[in-house]
Amino acid sequence: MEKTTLYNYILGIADNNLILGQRLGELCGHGPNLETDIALTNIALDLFGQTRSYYQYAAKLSAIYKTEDDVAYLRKEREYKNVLLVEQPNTHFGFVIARQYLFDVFNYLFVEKLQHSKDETLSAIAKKAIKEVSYHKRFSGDWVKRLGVGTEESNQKMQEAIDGLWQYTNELFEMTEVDDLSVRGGIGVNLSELKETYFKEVAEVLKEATLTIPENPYFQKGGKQGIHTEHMGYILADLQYIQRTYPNMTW
Amino acid sequence: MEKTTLYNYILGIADNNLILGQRLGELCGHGPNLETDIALTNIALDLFGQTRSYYQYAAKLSAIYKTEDDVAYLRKEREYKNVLLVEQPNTHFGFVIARQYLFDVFNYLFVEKLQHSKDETLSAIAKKAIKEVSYHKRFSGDWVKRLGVGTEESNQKMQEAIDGLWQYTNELFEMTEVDDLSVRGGIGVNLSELKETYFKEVAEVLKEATLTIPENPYFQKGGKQGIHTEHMGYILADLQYIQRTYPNMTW
Amino acid sequence: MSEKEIKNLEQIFEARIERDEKIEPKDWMPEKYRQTHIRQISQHAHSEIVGMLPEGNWITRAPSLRRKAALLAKVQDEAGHGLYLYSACETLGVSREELYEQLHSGKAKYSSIFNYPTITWADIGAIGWLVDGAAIINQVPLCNTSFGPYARAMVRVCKEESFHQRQGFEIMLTLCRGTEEQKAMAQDALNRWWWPSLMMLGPTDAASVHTEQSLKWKLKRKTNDELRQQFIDQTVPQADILGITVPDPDLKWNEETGHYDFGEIDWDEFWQVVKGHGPCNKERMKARVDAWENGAWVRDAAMAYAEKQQSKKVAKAS
Amino acid sequence: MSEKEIKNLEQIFEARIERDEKIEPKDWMPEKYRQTHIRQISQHAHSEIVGMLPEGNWITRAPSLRRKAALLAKVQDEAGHGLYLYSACETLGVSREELYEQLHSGKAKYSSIFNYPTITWADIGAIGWLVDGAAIINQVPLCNTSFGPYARAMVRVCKEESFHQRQGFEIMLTLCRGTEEQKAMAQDALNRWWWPSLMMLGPTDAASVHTEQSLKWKLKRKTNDELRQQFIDQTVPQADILGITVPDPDLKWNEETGHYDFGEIDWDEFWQVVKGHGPCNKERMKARVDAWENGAWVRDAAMAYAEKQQSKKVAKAS
Repeated sequence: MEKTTLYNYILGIADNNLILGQRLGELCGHGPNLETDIALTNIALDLFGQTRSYYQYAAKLSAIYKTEDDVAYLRKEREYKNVLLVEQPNTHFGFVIARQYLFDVFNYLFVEKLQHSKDETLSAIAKKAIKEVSYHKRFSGDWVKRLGVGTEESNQKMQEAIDGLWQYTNELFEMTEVDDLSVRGGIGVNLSELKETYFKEVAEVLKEATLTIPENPYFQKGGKQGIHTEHMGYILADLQYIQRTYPNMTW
Repeated sequence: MEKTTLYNYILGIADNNLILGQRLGELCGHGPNLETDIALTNIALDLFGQTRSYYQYAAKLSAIYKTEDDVAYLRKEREYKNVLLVEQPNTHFGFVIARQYLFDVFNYLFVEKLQHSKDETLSAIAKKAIKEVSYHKRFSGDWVKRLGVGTEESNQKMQEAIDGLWQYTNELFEMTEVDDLSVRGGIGVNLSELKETYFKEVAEVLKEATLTIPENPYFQKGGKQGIHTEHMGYILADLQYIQRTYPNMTW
Repeated sequence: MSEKEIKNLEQIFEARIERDEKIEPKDWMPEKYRQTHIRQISQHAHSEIVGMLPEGNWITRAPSLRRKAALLAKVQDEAGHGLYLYSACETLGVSREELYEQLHSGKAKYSSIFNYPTITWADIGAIGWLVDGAAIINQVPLCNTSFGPYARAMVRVCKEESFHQRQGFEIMLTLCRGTEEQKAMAQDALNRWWWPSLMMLGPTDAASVHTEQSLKWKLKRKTNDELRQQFIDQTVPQADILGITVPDPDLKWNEETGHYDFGEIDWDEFWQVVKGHGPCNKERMKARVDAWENGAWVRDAAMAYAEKQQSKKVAKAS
Repeated sequence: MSEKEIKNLEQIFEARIERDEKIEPKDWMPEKYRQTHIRQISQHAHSEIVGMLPEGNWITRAPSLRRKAALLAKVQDEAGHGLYLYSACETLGVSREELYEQLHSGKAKYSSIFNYPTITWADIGAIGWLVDGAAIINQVPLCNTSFGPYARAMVRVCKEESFHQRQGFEIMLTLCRGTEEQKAMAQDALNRWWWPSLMMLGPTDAASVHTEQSLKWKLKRKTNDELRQQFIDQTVPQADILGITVPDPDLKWNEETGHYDFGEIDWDEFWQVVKGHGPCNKERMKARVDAWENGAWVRDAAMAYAEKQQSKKVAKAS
């Protein structure tokens, strides 16, 4: 498999972690109580840890970017490959949990498969990540139930979040050209094969949480092609602020 | 008078317009009705127009920055000299109006005096601006009364805004070293002389608006020394985004 | 009124339109004429104010002070257009509150193009160039439409829009004459906005439900497909000047017809967006509803204040 | 209990403290001891969670992934400190809700240092280096304080804080070894954080109201002025290593005393900030209150859910 394909494949994984971590980072210190604040920060830390491993690998493959930070900070918006789901704002805690859960279920299935990648580095990263991701899924799934079942207000808010974010789920399974090539090379994960399990598992948890799956048959996509929502520009403006303002320095 | 002093004196004026215009720009399309949306955009346009004239002049005096945009976009946070008042957020429409009014009364008094500056360019800018600024003050003053007198809710919200922003008024009259030098050179405005008129006029309007002046004897400062509130970094991250990400290009 | 009397009034009415006379708010008009105009003018007004959002997204981030001021002024013009279109609509006996209510509940539509995100600065150029370009083609004929207030509003709107369109083209031109990266940004914007712009001219004639009646009332003077062809014929040479490529492999000049042939439009996407499932439908509606709801106390205060001032005057006078 | 009995208990109590025995929550203690500890421990806990805000301000903008992760972890540690300090406080018979209520109403204080804004990245370094440095000097003696839960919490807190302090110093060192611009940024941060850090050690002994009693209970083992001197003596050589200058023209080594002499502290500023009029008092309190109020429905839901789960279990069991 070509270097560029592998490089792009890695970005397609790691950008999700970066941007979701960034969103969780905004919340730090503003959670509904200390315990959730600490737990969500833990998740953010795991995500950034994984991001760093992926980007360190990507930097080795890149002709342009030399370090993990170059990869993280110096691309243009159209070059970030994360799915739209992870860039959605922290509208309220229900959105934070729904976004997390809808991503975690996918991420768990994905990382589970990635452990068997022929690429040793990716496989090693996945093997390290699987425990973390499993914890994320349990945490966010528990909160989906707590908020879904808890009170009438929390049920409504959680349903609102699911309704708002559902349109971004399908993109998780969209196979790009890079995905196809990577699967054929024995390195990548076939996302289409995860889809059924994903929607089945999510449906069960939502049912247990007394929440309804929106009937909308329409889904959004674009993130994997670098066509993001209008939120993304503002995320990047903050993320890249120092690196752009003081270029070529060590921090 | 030295070139650098004049340059810094101009920034001390124009940065207020830039940052306040930027705050108003965030609101465009989100106002309580079309009429106020249009009126606030008008004010923003006036402010940016004035900013451009000032910065064009500043760029002529600067050894580093060649164009108005260099001056506007390429400085670091600590180099922006605006008062803290203008960078305060659009918390709600009461804050927008209070911020505007508390600035406009000052700005009118200031621009009125600046017309008599020995510096012909500054005097010309001021002569052009005075009509605009007079309109701004009328607009925001009318709204202070409308919201103060209107309903119980609007009175409370307006009072909340006055209470929140009052601590930033005094800084408007703080004389920096650059101000002192400029006054001595016959170019600058003696801010201390405006203070009494300012607080008298504001007190009258607030009284008419059935609003109370906070008794807090403490005021904040720092903006004129480039020590801003934590809001400023985010304002600049957006403002400078394109210029920083794509340096040295023409737009 | 008897049916005969109504028939008679209708004939006089249609004859007036035929003679290119303007219908004014106080004139008698068929109920369907009134309803159709409320629908179309308000839809047009809604498009103006929803249209402020994607462009407003770049005000704080505009790359130069000149561009920032021009963009602010443009978005402000759109608010102005909204304002006179709502006013024109109000002359037909409907309040602005009702119209907003229709927008916020999803009952009234607005132009689907504004449900696409603006993700780079070039999108601001592309919107001016393509979206305002298509809007003008749609709207110029309306300067001669039969309903007076609408026709007069459109004269002013069209004048400003053609200014916006030139401004958008100039943004694109600056990018295309800039660095490689800037040119790529312009190309990317054209790629994303081209097809939605074609869709702006409305469904194909076959699928369009309002065309015939609208032609009669001069609410339409050409069919959607004719307008679309006009837009393409006018825009492709402009892309050539810019040196960027229209993203349609089937696009080519047809010597015989004297028009450009073009590829098939993805009408599924069109209907998805119209039905509320475009990339930004939810965000746009949320932004409008939030502005309206958060502004309620302000509007209430203004009204209460006006009433208090009024009673003061009355008290003084008596 | 008779006065005599109380007197007797008090003597036994004071003797235990004298012998360096730990007082545990279930032990008898004078009411004043309880109240003083609630006040001090909660103030300390509040400082931890308010202290998350100025540093949290740079999480999204940290200049490298490594720094971002370290900063996140640090802010998380502060949440952790808050958590065990609140727990220690709760053993004295006060609920977390009451403590929050005291914070939000302004009745309880927190360290004034967190009312200063973090305006450049160097501030994150300076906070670690200076603020955590001063905190450690304040807190190390508390590892041997008389109240068991507090002393044990402090052991853990101090360990983590000295890690944070080293990390902060390392950020400063990286800046000082970087470009001119970075070094200037570090100097600027030192200029702004130096005096507030000195104030962190509390008012001068003459102005301090709690010192004597606190010394007896081992809530304090040195006076504020002694601690301040220790901080200065320890920090100035570190500034020398960094190659930046402490912003105090009166600062100089005194061979005779073996300490640094230093200039006068602006106590007016200190009291202004303590009384709620510092640069960020309003913002900090608003952030805490917003988080608490916006989280109410979440906490309610969690409680309701737990109750529902409980009743299910009970229903199953019966």
